[in-house]
Amino acid sequence: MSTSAPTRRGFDPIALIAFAIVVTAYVRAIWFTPPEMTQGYAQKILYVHAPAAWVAFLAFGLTALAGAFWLFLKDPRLDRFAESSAEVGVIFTTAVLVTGPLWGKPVWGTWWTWDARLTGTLFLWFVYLGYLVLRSAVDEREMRARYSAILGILGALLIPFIHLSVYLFRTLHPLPVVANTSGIQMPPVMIKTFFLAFFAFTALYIAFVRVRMALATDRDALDDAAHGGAHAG
Amino acid sequence: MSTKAPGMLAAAWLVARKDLAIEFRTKSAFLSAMVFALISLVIFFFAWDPTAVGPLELAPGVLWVTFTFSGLLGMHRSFAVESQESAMDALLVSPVPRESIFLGKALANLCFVLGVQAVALPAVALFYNLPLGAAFIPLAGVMVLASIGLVAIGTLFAGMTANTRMAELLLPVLALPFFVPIVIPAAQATAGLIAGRSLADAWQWLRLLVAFDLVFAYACTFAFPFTLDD
Amino acid sequence: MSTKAPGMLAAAWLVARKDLAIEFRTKSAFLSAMVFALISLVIFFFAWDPTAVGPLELAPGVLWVTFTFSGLLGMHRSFAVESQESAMDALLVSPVPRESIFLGKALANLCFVLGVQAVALPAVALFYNLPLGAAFIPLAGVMVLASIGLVAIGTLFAGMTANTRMAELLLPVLALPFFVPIVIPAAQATAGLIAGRSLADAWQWLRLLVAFDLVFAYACTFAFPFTLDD
Amino acid sequence: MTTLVEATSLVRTFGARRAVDGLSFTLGPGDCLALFGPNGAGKTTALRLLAGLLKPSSGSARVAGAALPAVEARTRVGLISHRIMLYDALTARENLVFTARLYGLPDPDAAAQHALEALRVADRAEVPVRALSRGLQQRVAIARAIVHTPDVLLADEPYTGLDEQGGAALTALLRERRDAGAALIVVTHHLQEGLALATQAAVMRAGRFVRHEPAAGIDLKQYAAEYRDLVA
Amino acid sequence: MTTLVEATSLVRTFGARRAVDGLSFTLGPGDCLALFGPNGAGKTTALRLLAGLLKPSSGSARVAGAALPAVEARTRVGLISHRIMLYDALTARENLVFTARLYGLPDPDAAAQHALEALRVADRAEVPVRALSRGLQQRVAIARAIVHTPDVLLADEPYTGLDEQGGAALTALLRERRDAGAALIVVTHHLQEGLALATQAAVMRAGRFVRHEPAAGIDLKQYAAEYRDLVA
Ligand code: HEM
Ligand SMILES: Nc1ncnc2c1ncn2[C@@H]1O[C@H](COP(=O)(O)OP(=O)(O)OP(=O)(O)O)[C@@H](O)[C@H]1O
Ligand SMILES: Nc1ncnc2c1ncn2[C@@H]1O[C@H](COP(=O)(O)OP(=O)(O)OP(=O)(O)O)[C@@H](O)[C@H]1O
Ligand SMILES: [Mg+2]
Ligand SMILES: [Mg+2]
Repeated sequence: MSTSAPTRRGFDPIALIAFAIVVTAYVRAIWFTPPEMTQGYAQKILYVHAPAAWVAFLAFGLTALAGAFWLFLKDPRLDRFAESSAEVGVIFTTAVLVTGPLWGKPVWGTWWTWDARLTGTLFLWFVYLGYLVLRSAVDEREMRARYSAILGILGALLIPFIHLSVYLFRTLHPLPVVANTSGIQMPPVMIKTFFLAFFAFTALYIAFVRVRMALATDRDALDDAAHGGAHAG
Repeated sequence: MSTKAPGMLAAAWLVARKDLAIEFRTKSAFLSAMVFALISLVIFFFAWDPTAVGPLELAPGVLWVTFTFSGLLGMHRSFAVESQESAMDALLVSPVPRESIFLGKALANLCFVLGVQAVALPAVALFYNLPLGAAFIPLAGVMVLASIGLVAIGTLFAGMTANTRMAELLLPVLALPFFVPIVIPAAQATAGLIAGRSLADAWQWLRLLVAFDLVFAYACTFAFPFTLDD
Repeated sequence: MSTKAPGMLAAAWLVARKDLAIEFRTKSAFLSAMVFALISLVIFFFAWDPTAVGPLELAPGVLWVTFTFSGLLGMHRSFAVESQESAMDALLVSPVPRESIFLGKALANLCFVLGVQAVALPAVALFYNLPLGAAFIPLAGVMVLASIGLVAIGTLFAGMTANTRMAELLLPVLALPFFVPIVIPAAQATAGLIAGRSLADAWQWLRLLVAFDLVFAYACTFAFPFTLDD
Repeated sequence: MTTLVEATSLVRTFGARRAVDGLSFTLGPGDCLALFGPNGAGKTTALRLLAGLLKPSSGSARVAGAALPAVEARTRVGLISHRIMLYDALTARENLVFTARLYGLPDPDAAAQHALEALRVADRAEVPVRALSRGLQQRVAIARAIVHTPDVLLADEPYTGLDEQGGAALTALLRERRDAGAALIVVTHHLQEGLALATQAAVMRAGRFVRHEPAAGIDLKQYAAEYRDLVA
Repeated sequence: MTTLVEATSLVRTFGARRAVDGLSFTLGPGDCLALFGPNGAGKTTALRLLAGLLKPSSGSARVAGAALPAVEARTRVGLISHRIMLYDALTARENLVFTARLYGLPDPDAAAQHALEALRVADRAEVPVRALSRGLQQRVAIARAIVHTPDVLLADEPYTGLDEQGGAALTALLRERRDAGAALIVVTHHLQEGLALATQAAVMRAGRFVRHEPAAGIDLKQYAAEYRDLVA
């Protein structure tokens, strides 16, 4: 097994760097990027909202990929990566689901609307919450890895279907309250800030996953030591 | 002894028959599924204010939510029955291909789900005063298409969760998000059909169902053996 | 050894604590109950045609049907956990009064049901754009009152069906008819409250709930020992 | 009190099958009944009747002076059954502490620890029961049954799955209980195992005692031969 | 073919616990290995590995010339485990006929009847398994395991719950299988029971064989004494 004794604590250098980039991005977003004309300061949420969504997709994609590889390589590190990535993805999705309504209330006048993209995000969140619940419900380590690999892969297969069905659902009966979400034309300053925010979130993702993986490694090692593997497999 | 283990489909058929035999051992297992579906319908009926919401709007939703939940019950049972005295181990040591176990269980579950639907549909028509008539045959098609998807996903996850401590809770948590792309098209197609809209209208939904069935029937059959090898 | 068996309520508390401990052994049991409730809500939404049925009309029915089904799951679990290695026998040979087993289980189930409701209610408010505001406190009252009845009935029948082969199916069949007189007043009172009608308006429904609770909490507690002695 | 177990014309039917068919016997303090009999003789059913888990179809069972299922009787009975009767998601210690609390023991933790040590599973006590091997689970099941030091101990094939160490621990425990004045019933298929402890021996067949006598004078070889004829 | 069972450095870990820790041995036709060892030694885990129910963490198991879990191997293995592995809502006969079909036997009904008779439960074959006593259930479980006359029979404490008649039937059956050229592994805590049949004897402890030898020259008394020291 590739676990060692419980390891380093203290601050991960990559986390530090990621944190620095995030701070830079937000300083830029808040003070050096002009507010959007019609939405005003509410639009600043964009710099959290959109990159968080992007990172969440990335995280779930990598979870599925790691699961697929695990099925053939059986390397416990792959499973720990999948676990970490899924958890970070759920956190970022939660951020999207929180910032979205916060933004929506001033802009659309409603917290929530059953638009295809919103609903798709919600279901993605459900699928990966289920993934985390499944992980916590299986004690045996090998079985846990196997089950979650399968769920991760099926979840990836599911996404286009959810998108399609929700999309069809709405185009058939468009809701009057749905605002136009696609038509935000951005000036170049905003775009630069926007990309910096993306970069910052990606760095943050890497940092989170690293920390979370170290935690998983320690947990497995501790588990082995303390319970003689009773909780593991 | 020189014996020839049964082929994949023959073995699946054996497993399905055995499952149905257990199901019908007490003739009441199926009966209670139907009663469950019927009572759910009634609960739905009374939980809404019929003056505010017309029956024609309510019926498709009621139908599909009922099918979904009663289906989950049936699928949970299908593996719960194996794990009680570790009967699943006996299947696994036997020369039956893993895929056959999945297909057999799925087949039995399909019978179960379709059976419940066969009772629930006329009941809904009766309660909600739906004019089924011409829509009947296409509706049956929608139900079969949707059930295939429901059963493929449900059987796979029922197998996975059977060995966990919280099977009853975990199964719906895992399966329901996957049911959404089935329930939405199915309910929409149903609504269109009972509203007397044309079949062509339902077709875009059916296409989605067919695609889902194809992708997930294969994916689940292939995934099932991976859930087993301990 | 001169020991003093714990009293009825002390023993009930022991049983409830043990049940909750098993439930929370993996912190995820409760999480999955919540996720289950949330997904059900959304499934309901998509099974209906929202242009035809307004969210304000849909919400009370959705809420109560969700509570009913998730409650059933929790209650089924509460006895399923006992029957696996005949742990129930250990409870029965111990000096704990039969009523305590019932009360303990019911208490644990009540925690479970109320916990799920505490999450589902705000979620419904969000998704269906309900203006809860002032209705919140009276709504909580309706939920507690209805839950007591649901849990009393559900726990009794879960205990009765746990030893049958078809517990998962039989439980809803037996319990749902008894749930109807709880769900109707609860859904009606909820509809009134979120429509902003006065509390006095809900009172006639609440009275029914209170009466039901009193009758069935007693009846079930007393009936439970009779379901046991084999 | 002189009788701890008292069965009077105990009958239990399952449909047409009379699993227990008119059992009468008494046990006093320090009595240990070794109960033999072929598969399906009704031994398990008899013990479940005495533990109050089954209601007799007719006849009555009294334990420690009280008719079952009175609380006074149940406080003083312990049952080791075919099933382990444990929560397999909980650890051995959690199971035992819970049981000790149910019996209202003054110090549940100490009682649990004591029982675990008596069965030599204290070192595996922090593992969920499901992760234990069969023999270790059986040890925990026995520990659960004796954590409240019952005055009447009903043991249904308690040696099942135990290794030599576990078997010796169980024998010591049963002997200790018997010598402390408890009444025991030990069901087993091994005549020697049963007779080693017994003060009485009985053979059950088709729901009845076909032989019941003090164990003192029994010669194992001869008893074994006669037993074989009796149940054939 | 000369080897029917072949374990090569078999390892199975549960977390950090090495339940089976480097087992290597082979059995040929007519070999019967009596496997002893204390509770938690890893005997059950070893059998489950050989039956293909668990995947080894490392090492490999071959049965009847094929690596597990190949279908060719599974056709020829029979497993008697701690659990009865039966559908308790179905009758004994239904369980057996179903199993016989799974193995593709030409005449499932006859095979089922034959196995039921070998275990002397044919007269209780029409009752749902749940209504049988423990010993009768164990008989049906054994019948299930041998209905396809396996070439490799893995028996985990198969005598559990059996009365004298059942035990004798099982012994006769194991002997018949062994003499017909099958390879057997019999796990038991009773040295005598195990050695009566064995051509080899092994003692397992902490996942390894600490002793493994032909059974021919073994003196029971001496072996018992040495065993006690070995596992203490
Ligand atoms: C209420 C919950 C909301 C959710 C769940 C949500 C979800 C998402 C998701 C998943 C993305 C990434 C999609 C992609 O890159 O293709 C996204 C991007 C975006 N969202 Fe939201 N959103 C919500 C509310 C809002 C609101 C209220 C606005 C503003 C009116 C908004 C504006 C945007 C913009 C501008 C982007 C980035 C541009 C793009 O990629 O198309 N969102 N949102
Ligand atoms: N729940 C039940 N339903 C129907 N019959 C039953 C039930 N329980 C037991 N029996 C029958 O009652 C008889 C006695 O069963 P019991 O379990 O008491 O036997 P036993 O002496 O303990 O046998 P064993 O040595 O096999 O454990 C058996 O014939 C059995 O089939
Ligand atoms: N699923 C599991 N998870 C964790 N540990 C396990 C699991 N199964 C077995 N073990 C552990 O592996 C070890 C070997 O168990 P095994 O069941 O093989 O022992 P055994 O030799 O059959 O013992 P017994 O004589 O008690 O049946 C034990 O310490 C047990 O606790
Ligand atoms: Mg018995
Ligand atoms: Mg074992």
